[in-house]
Amino acid sequence: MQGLRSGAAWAAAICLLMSAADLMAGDFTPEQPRVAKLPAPDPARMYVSDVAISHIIDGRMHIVDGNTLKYVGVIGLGFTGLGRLSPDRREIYVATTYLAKLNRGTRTDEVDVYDSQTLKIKAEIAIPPKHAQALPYKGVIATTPDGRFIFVQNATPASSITVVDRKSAQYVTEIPTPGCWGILPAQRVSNRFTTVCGDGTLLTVTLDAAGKPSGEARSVRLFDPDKNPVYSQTENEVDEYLFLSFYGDVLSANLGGETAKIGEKWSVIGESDKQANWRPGGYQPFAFHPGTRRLYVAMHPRGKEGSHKDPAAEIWAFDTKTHQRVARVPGNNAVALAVSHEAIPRLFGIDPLSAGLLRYETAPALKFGQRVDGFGEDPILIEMQ
Amino acid sequence: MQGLRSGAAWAAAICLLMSAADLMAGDFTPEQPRVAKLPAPDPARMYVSDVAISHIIDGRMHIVDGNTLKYVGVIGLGFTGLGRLSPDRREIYVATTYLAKLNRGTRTDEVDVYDSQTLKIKAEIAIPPKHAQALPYKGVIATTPDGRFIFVQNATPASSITVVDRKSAQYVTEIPTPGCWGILPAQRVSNRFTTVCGDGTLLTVTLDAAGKPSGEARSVRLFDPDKNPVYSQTENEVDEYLFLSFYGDVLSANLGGETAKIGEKWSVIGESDKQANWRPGGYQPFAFHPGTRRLYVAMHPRGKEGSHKDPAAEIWAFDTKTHQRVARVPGNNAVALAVSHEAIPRLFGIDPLSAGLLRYETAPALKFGQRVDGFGEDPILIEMQ
Amino acid sequence: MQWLDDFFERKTREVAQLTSRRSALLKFGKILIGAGMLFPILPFDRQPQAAPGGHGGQPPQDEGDVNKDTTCEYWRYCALDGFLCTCCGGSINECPPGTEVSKVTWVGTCQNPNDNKAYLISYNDCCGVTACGRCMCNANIGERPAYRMGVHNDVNWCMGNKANAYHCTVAVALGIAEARPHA
Amino acid sequence: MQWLDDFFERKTREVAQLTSRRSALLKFGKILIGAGMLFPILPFDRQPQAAPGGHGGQPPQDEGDVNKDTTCEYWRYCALDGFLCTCCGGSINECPPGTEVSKVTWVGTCQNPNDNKAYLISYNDCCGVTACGRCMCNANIGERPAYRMGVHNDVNWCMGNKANAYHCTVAVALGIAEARPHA
Repeated sequence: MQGLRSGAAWAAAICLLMSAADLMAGDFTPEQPRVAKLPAPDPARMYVSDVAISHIIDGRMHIVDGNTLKYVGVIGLGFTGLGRLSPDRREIYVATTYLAKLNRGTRTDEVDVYDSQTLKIKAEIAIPPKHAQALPYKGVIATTPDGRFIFVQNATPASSITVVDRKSAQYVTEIPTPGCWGILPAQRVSNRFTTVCGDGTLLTVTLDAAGKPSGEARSVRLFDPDKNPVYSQTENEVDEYLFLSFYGDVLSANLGGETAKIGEKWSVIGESDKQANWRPGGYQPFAFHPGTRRLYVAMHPRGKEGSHKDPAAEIWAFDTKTHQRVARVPGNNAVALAVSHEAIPRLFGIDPLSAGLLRYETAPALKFGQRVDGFGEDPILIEMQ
Repeated sequence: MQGLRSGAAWAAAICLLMSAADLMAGDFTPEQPRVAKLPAPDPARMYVSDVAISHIIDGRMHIVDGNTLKYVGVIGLGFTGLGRLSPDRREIYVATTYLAKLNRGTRTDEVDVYDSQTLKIKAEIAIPPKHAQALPYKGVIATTPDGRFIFVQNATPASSITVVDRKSAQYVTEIPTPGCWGILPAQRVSNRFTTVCGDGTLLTVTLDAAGKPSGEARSVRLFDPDKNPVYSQTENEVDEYLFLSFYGDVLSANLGGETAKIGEKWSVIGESDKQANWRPGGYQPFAFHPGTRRLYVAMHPRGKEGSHKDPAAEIWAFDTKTHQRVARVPGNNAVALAVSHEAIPRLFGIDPLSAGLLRYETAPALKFGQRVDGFGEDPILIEMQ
Repeated sequence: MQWLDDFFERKTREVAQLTSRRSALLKFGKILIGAGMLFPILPFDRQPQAAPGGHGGQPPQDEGDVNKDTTCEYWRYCALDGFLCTCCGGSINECPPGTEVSKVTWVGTCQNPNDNKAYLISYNDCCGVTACGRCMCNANIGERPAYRMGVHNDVNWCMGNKANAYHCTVAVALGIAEARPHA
Repeated sequence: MQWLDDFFERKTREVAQLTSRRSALLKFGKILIGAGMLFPILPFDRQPQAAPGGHGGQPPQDEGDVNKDTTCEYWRYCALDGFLCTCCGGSINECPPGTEVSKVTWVGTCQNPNDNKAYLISYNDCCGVTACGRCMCNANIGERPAYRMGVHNDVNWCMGNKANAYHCTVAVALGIAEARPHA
């Protein structure tokens, strides 16, 4: 009653069948089914998180060759899984929930570790069942720059951050971060992260060698959450982190030290844009390329209270040194933007209305390149190789 | 760090908020969120199985008020869950698979028992991990008419049938049925089922009081599987079971005894229909109402090898006593048909192209009544209250 | 982008009316945060509501009826982000059979066009059953990132329940905020 | 219904050629069944292939190209029912990265229009990873109910694997059936 479970039995059955069907040997060499390998790692490889809300317990990270926008693989994200690549891009970490019986039963949370080249699971690290069952915004999972520690945002709904030691593959501790959200690791050291707080300040937590908190310090106010809140997405050049506000301010802070230091502030919205109420919008509404100092922002006109996640009518490019707008191109409804990590980057986006992926060239000028639709159901976050 | 987990804490927080927002007491009575009750059981209540193949581990049974085609509830079917109502319609049985970590890990199979009025789970009965991971065709799960035993079709891929004792909520045994498929219980006794075999015969298995097989007997040939195979769906009036063949023959057999007895055979396809190659098609391609002796068949013209699951161009109605066609109406792409269990039935259907449900009146004449689209993703089976 | 224009043009006055109310809510959020206790949270967010084609199986919706509770434009849904329980076997304040009501939630304020009053609305998720998948809506008036958890809507309200799976969202009227909302 | 007409008109000659071949296969199925051992099985079935709108996220497909292996009309797919692995990171005979090849399968026969020969095709499922959801195809030539399990396609080929989840389906050419298929 066990059927044909072994490969040998299967092969035997095939042989029988081939003889039964009067196979001609001829000049044909029978094929063997195999498992494909991913193309070699490439700066244009995209990791696209998809919450698949109509089957929210079965989210996905689509892996796409951005050179061609061809689908090359997928890993399952589970129930509101939060994904992030390791600093060396060899591993994918997914903090997620499994329920014992699919949609019911005991909740188990873990960080799943996948090999980013084979897409096979390498480790399952148990964590407290508190991971934020949230959309996969950038910053809800992060690592130290040496790859040693993985940080996971929790919500019960109280906010805390789980620390995982990748080296020992063990849960380390949970750090309370009441009223704050997101994980912005220091980049020159590997024992520190900052989180954005609801009063507009930044809270920096320093860790000891084992990953336990050894101190914390709060910055002066970065922004006024009542008047002009910042998106939770951040981009950075080493320890200089950039923030974007609902009304188009670009804020900055240095997160390398024990206390975050607030930096310059400027606006992407010129006088003439204010008339039409241009505003940023989306889930990952901007991208930043340090090498070329280019900031790309998803913008829509006639912005209003509640429009802060609206799709882009245009993408605006800025020189972050001069604060000048250097390009504006059609936005293709983008709600997420990311640039490749290469000297002359390419810009990628998500159009949620068609589950489409977008590629723009950035040189010699910002220019729309390609669109392919149908990448899953609810893609909202891009991470580049 | 536990947040607001208790209802009391939640209520307290709401009160705080209401005061903070300067609530007016006024003439308004605050609402309380509650859980709705299903409308009272009604002959038009539909149970629609949906394999949701794009998220196949998360199938669904949609529960719909057929009087209005209004969605009234859902139960999760899990991974290729096979659902069936109890004879008294008070319970829904689902034979399904859960994997330990959603799409990976250890496989567990069970029969889940739901209350058909509260939609709450009442029991989980472990069965061997062999349930047929198949589309939910009618007949892959069935019960004895007294409701005592539940039968589940297995495939490993070898065929066998699992017997579950509903009374004790225990797995009883597994009965090998090599080369046969489907479960057609005898209706005047509660210790017998028949299954359709690949050589065209019917195999009848008789059980002892504990649900273990005490004997089996094979009929003469019902049909020629090479020339004119029958659909796996059957309909019945007590022990007189009706079968439909790919080329439109209606076959019958009495399944009440130790050996199935082959009955009459006739065709739904008249001479003039043969020219246009009219054929049945679908996943549940016919419905039968014993009281009015009406057979309803989903038909398409220009039938060809491989068209046996094609959507209906028309629905044809027959008097099973005279074998005369008494009506033909537009088919609305139906691939599944079912009639309500009432004196003057209504006919229901599924249009898979729009995930639509269809209702036809059958009196005074067969007539299309209503369509509503968007019932899940891949609905293919209807069971009526 | 016409859908966005239409949607927001219609809501212009409402937005203006709600803006200062929202400030009050945000302040309240701070009070809770200051006390080390976060106010409950919001439903899942997703792509804009005008893209029902993004899913198979979306029933057709009458756009724009502020008094029809199976459309995204129903007045109570001004900050609802999720599947409407009214399309899933529930009602405006009842979870569908077989689910349970979320223990934690957040409260929005919506203008009732029939009496021109602003109502406090609790958006409870219904929990423990496979996602409904019908009538996805997404409105973000007053919504803020998760550092203001009390007014953030991109997390699962069912997180506080043992029955953890998200099914759909109801909009429960808790009270009238003011006779005439913030001018 | 035009899609059905178009689809089957195109395949008329092929069907005629395959009919008697199928009889041979059916006989073979019986031999195995008689031995108490069933031949492996087929992928999931679903709604007709002309309804890609039934799912969100279906990439646009070039209809009708018998030499393009990301379309349902590709010649090897004459009896394939499932997601095309060529749309999922695999190839015509390679499962996508991270999956494993099904241990059990069934074999169809398809006419190659380029050399006018009939090929035996093994439709292996790829297993162990969340369903691909892209390029759903459904062809049923020679398909029969599950009492002829060897030619039934409404069950999960991954059932014989420990990695049990269905992801997508490949079409592996095992050999040439005959120089000229059954007339």
